[in-house]
Amino acid sequence: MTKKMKIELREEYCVGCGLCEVYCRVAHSQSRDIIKTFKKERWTVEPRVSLVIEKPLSFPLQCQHCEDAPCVKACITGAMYKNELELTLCDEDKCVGCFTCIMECPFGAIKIKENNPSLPLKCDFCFEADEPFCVLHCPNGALTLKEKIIKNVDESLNDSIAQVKTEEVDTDE
Amino acid sequence: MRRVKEKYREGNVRIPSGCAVSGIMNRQGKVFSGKEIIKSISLMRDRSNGLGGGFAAYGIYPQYKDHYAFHMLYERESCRAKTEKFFKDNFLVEKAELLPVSKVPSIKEPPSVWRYFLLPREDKYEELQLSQPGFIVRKVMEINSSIKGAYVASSGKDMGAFKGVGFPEDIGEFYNLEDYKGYLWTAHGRFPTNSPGWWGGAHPFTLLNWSVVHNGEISSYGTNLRYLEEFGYECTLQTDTEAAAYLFDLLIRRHKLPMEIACRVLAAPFWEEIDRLPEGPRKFFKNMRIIYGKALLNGPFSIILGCNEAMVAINDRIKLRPLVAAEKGAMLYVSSEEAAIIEVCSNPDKIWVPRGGEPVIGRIEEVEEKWVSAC
Amino acid sequence: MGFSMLAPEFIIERNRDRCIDCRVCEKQCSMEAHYYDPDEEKVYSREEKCINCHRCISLCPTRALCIKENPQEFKRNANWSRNSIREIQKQAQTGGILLSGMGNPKPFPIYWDNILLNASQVTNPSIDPLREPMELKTFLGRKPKKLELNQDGSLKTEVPPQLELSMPVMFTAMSFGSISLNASTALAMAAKETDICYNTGEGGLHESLYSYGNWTIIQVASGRFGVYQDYLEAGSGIEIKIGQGAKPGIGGHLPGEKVGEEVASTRMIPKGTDALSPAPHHDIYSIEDLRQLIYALKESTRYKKPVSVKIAAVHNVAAIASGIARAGADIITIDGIRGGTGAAPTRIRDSVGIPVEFALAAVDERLKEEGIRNQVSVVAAGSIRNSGDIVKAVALGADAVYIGTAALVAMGCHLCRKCYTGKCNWGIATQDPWLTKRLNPEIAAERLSNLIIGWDHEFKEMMGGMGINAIESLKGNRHMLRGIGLTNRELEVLGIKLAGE
Amino acid sequence: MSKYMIVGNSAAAIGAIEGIRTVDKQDKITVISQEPYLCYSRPLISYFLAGKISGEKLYYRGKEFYEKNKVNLYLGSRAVKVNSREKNIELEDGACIPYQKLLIATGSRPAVPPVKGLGKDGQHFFYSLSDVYSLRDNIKGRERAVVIGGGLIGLKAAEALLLCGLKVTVIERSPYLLSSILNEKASRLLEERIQSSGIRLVLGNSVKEVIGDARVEGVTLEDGEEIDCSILVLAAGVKPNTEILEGIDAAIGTGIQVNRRLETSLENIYAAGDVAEAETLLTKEKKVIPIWPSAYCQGLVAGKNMAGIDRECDEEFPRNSISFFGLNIITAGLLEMGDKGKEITSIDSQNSTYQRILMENDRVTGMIKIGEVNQAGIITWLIKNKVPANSFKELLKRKCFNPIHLPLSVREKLYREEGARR
Repeated sequence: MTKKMKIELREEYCVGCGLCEVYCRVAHSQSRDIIKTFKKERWTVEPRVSLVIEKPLSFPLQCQHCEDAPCVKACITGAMYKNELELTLCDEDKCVGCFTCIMECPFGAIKIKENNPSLPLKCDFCFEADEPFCVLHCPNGALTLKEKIIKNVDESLNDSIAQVKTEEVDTDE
Repeated sequence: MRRVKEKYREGNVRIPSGCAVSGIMNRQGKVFSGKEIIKSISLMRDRSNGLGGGFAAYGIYPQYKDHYAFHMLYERESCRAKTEKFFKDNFLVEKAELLPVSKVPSIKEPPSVWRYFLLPREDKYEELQLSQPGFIVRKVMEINSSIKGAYVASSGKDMGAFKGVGFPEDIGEFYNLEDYKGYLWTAHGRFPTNSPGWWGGAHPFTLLNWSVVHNGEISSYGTNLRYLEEFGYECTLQTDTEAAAYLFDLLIRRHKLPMEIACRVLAAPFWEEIDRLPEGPRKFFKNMRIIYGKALLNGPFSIILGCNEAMVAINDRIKLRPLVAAEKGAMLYVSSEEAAIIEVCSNPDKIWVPRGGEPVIGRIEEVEEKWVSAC
Repeated sequence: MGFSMLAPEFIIERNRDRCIDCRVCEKQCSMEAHYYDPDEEKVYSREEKCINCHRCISLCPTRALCIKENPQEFKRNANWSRNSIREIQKQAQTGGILLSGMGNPKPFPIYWDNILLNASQVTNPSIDPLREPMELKTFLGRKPKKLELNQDGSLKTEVPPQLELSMPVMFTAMSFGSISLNASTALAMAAKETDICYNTGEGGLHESLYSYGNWTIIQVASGRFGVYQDYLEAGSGIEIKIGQGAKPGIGGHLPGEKVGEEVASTRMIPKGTDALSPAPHHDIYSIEDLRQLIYALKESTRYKKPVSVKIAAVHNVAAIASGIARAGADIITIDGIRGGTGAAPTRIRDSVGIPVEFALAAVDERLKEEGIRNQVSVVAAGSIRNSGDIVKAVALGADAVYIGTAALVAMGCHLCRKCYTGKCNWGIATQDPWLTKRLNPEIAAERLSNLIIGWDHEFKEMMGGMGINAIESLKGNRHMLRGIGLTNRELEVLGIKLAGE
Repeated sequence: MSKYMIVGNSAAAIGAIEGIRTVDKQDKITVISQEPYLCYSRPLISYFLAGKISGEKLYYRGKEFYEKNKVNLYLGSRAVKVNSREKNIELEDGACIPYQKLLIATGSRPAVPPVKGLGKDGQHFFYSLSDVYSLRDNIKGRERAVVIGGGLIGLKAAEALLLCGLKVTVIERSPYLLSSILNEKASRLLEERIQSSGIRLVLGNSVKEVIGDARVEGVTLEDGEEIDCSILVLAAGVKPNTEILEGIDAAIGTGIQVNRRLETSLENIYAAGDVAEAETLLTKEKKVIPIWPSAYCQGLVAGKNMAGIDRECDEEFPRNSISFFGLNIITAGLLEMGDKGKEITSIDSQNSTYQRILMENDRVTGMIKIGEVNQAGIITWLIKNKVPANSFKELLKRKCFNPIHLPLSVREKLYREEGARR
């Protein structure tokens, strides 16, 4: 992934199928194979997106990688940081599990890891892959990839260089 | 001539054919011998296969200018008797005579060819509430469809069609065309896929003063046919030429459209071209195509239409058949090949290849623009 | 009484090696045919609820599911087929009218498949659509008999308003109410995208779709649902629905549950009430009544819109069509027996009406004989499944065709024929918000446009092959058709020769 | 001579540096820090003492942070006075350094409780890294410790000492623990968890006197009870270090009073973090809110204003996220409710979770979540943005209340604004 991207949610098209959760597990599993992920690694890998359903509403709750991320500002150890593509990531070595980030995240997109309760679990945008697995496998276009527009030139977080203004482009990858 | 079973005779099956066409006209109306046209069409010998040839000549019967000159082909003596009785019932027969023909080795068992100069009986056509041309068209169709073995080769005024099964130059010789003098000649050499079985199907196809020679195959024949049937035309011969001729008749004589517009209907401009036109012409051509959609001749063709006042040559919209035109003083030449024009006019003033869908129209000069009907 | 003689129609095979118990199928099945057992932590199936709509099969990430017709066989009986027995069991259990959706599935011969197309060889060249212009532009409406010019050569004849289509296809009448708003929006968007028209059906026009007016044909049916002045002026054409191919002679029935907030306000009927459109228009009991309605509609829209009349293909269709043309209709739509429907009594759907191929040939012939064929447009409908069917329909005399089932399948319908339940798993024939959002109009519109564009290219290839570069030259061009496997009488009625002739 | 001068080197200072550098990449920044360490994350000292994290992990922004941001750092030098007229600050050793823009981020210091017999060996504060270093050396071979103060710092200290193997007793004046942020019912759950870990809690009592002559040997409580111990940790509240601005008539309440642009009453002098007193979100009164996130945010905004662009900091409100022995606690907003307030509580005793939400005239004003803290941030957002919550009041009872329970318009506002708010 080279460009600064954002996942856009269109809740009116989420059918509540849960494939985003299924493929999020696959993306973060060792085997990256869907059957092995569920049959062998079922309890070691957790989905970083959580589907919330209140019929007829449903949509995946996931980190929005906010530009002015409250969690990054509030993190007492500096573990929650922004990488060069403006993605909010958690350095699990630095994190002590104080969960100030959970206190601050307005989307409730950070949860406590079930199999390691002193670490938070949040969407990492599958930043090693070309495209987040949840976007790739959403069957109804509820999750799409959009190029991120950087509004203000002068103010972005932790000493990243000034960005040029880019137009919002719908890249249907 | 080859024996052809009844069910394969032209008229019962459609016989596609490639052909050669040629046309020469003197725009001042000065007559010239048929020798020229024969010379021109004979050059394109390998465009035909000896199964069809024919000519149309205008201005050949000045002395009977106001009579309808019927050229009749009879396969049997009995057909002549029936036809002549039919003529007595419906016409005043001015003159009836054998057409002067001569023996040509390649022309085998020709039908007997007669010529009549007729005037429709006034009581007859008023009774049917028809105009004179309407009456003639109705009567010709009756003869062709009801009197077996009799075929009206042409029925116009001061014009005639000379056609049969054979190479065009042999047919020309058979009908002694050198002896005729006309100001407008068209010729046709046919390459039908199978033998027509009789002379009626050969070109040119005539209706009143219209004569049409056609090289090509009209893919839209099925549509044009049903469209013509709505207006009462009966396509007995199932040939493209017949359909083209009837369409000209419908558009020009009955719907009174100017020649250019009629040609535009048969080879309509593409929607892309229409969209690029300014407002007025765009609306005109759009509505023209809406009304006359089914009159569009689709598929490859180059057609030469003859009538007393003009000669028109037209190609299909994407020019899938050859057509060349040339001018030398008052003379206008159109043909399938440039060579066939150079053969009879070594250094024309102007020679050009008309674009697809754009008609070449040569008119007799003193006839002013306003005329409409072919009668 | 829990007992039912009806064995499950389908069996669900779950390949345990592939099933990862991710519960996607459970979440997606609106019939609740899958359920999760928390103790076993496994997903199981209730086969009696399965209607084989393929929703679970399509969304299962590991393709672990396969649905088969229940191999349970009755003792072989040529007279009593499995279906006839089950229908009696159902009716004996419910005492109601057997309802079903979509088109008639009976194995009647499909005449499209018995008609072959021509191609140019040697005597004339086929035209390559990649290099030469290929014109499919179609105008539907009344056409003057001839063109008249003023003295100065300018146009004198006034051509009545026409429906201009980029190609001879339109989306047929599927009312908002029987299909979801998302589906109607998708049809509207696709019609605009490909510059053809879609028909609103008898459910009125939802206010969000008024902007698609240029690509809309609004329908006036016997129920007059949602018909008022702005509605009449909204579309670019008006269609009077007399009949529908799947259910000739009877009206429409939209069950009350499907009449939610939006449907009720669009149809101007109280929420939750059954929307019954009566069998005949109660103001059209004869042909002259139809003329009155046609001219009433024309007057109210100041003669700016072509008026179409849609009839089911019945035995006397040729005479009826001729009468309709003489009554002032500009377009005649003929809907064949295999046409689809949201809900219709099974008996009527399976046995009333005639195939559209015959109806179309007969109407085209009769109108030609009457000398008025070129003055009106004829539209064929009733199971047009591919671009080949369209070419054959146009060659038989149609000016354009309506597609319904094909459009639904493009949007995701899997022909499970349970539209009347209102629980369509693909979000098409339902008003339940939990289900309607499964149809993303943008995706559905793109799929519809792809279908139309695909057919457009195929149509041009076939037409070019025949040496024709404008659709006008294909209309009624029966010389381009040959029959195969048909009796002489069938060929005669269709007006085409046998292959080889 | 650098344009920017910052006294203090903790969250607010780092925020200010980053705030300045987003606007002004060039001008030099000088930081005067009393403590000899690079900026470390203060709440981590208990994890450090308990050996859960190494010294390396303490650093908040890593070693190369200061070079990269062109900061010259004076460690271990205390600023004593600000001469606002001469526009320079005076260090302990008498040196005077001029400034153009000055930020006071001196934070706070532990308060000394009113107890007799203080100042003996074995008595420690638990506030700075040096406190922890001296405490770590001192507890070798000790078994019993007493912590005065059952607040956040006191309990964290107790937890760390326990993990170091000592027997720990916590003395808390108020009848229940963390009384500043928890109500009694929630506090009981915490009490149960702490006692089960082995720490002895003495509530509603306080230390009267420290026993022992040179070394601490024990304490006597108000009710006369004696507890012997060799380590005494004082964690009875903190006090803002406002001395530096005293005497030059700056507006000082409990902390240095600042407006929303973090400007003090003196020109070109700003204040941020635990030392600053600003108008709070919910009660509008001026208060010090000594929490890490608001210190950083105030520093960030102060930095931007110092660098010349005009920014206003959101009004802060108390909120904490802390966990003891695996029991996660998140609180936000007010503890008490006015007369028109309503309380929505939901208890799931089976897996010991407790949630209480305060509502006042249709706005959420307070939250306590114990045990199950997932998606607590949504309530924080409701409080911060004073979202009218009448229409989804009943849903607030839900354990995992999340954006789907919000009305569509509110949810759209959340996703549209929060995702890319500046």
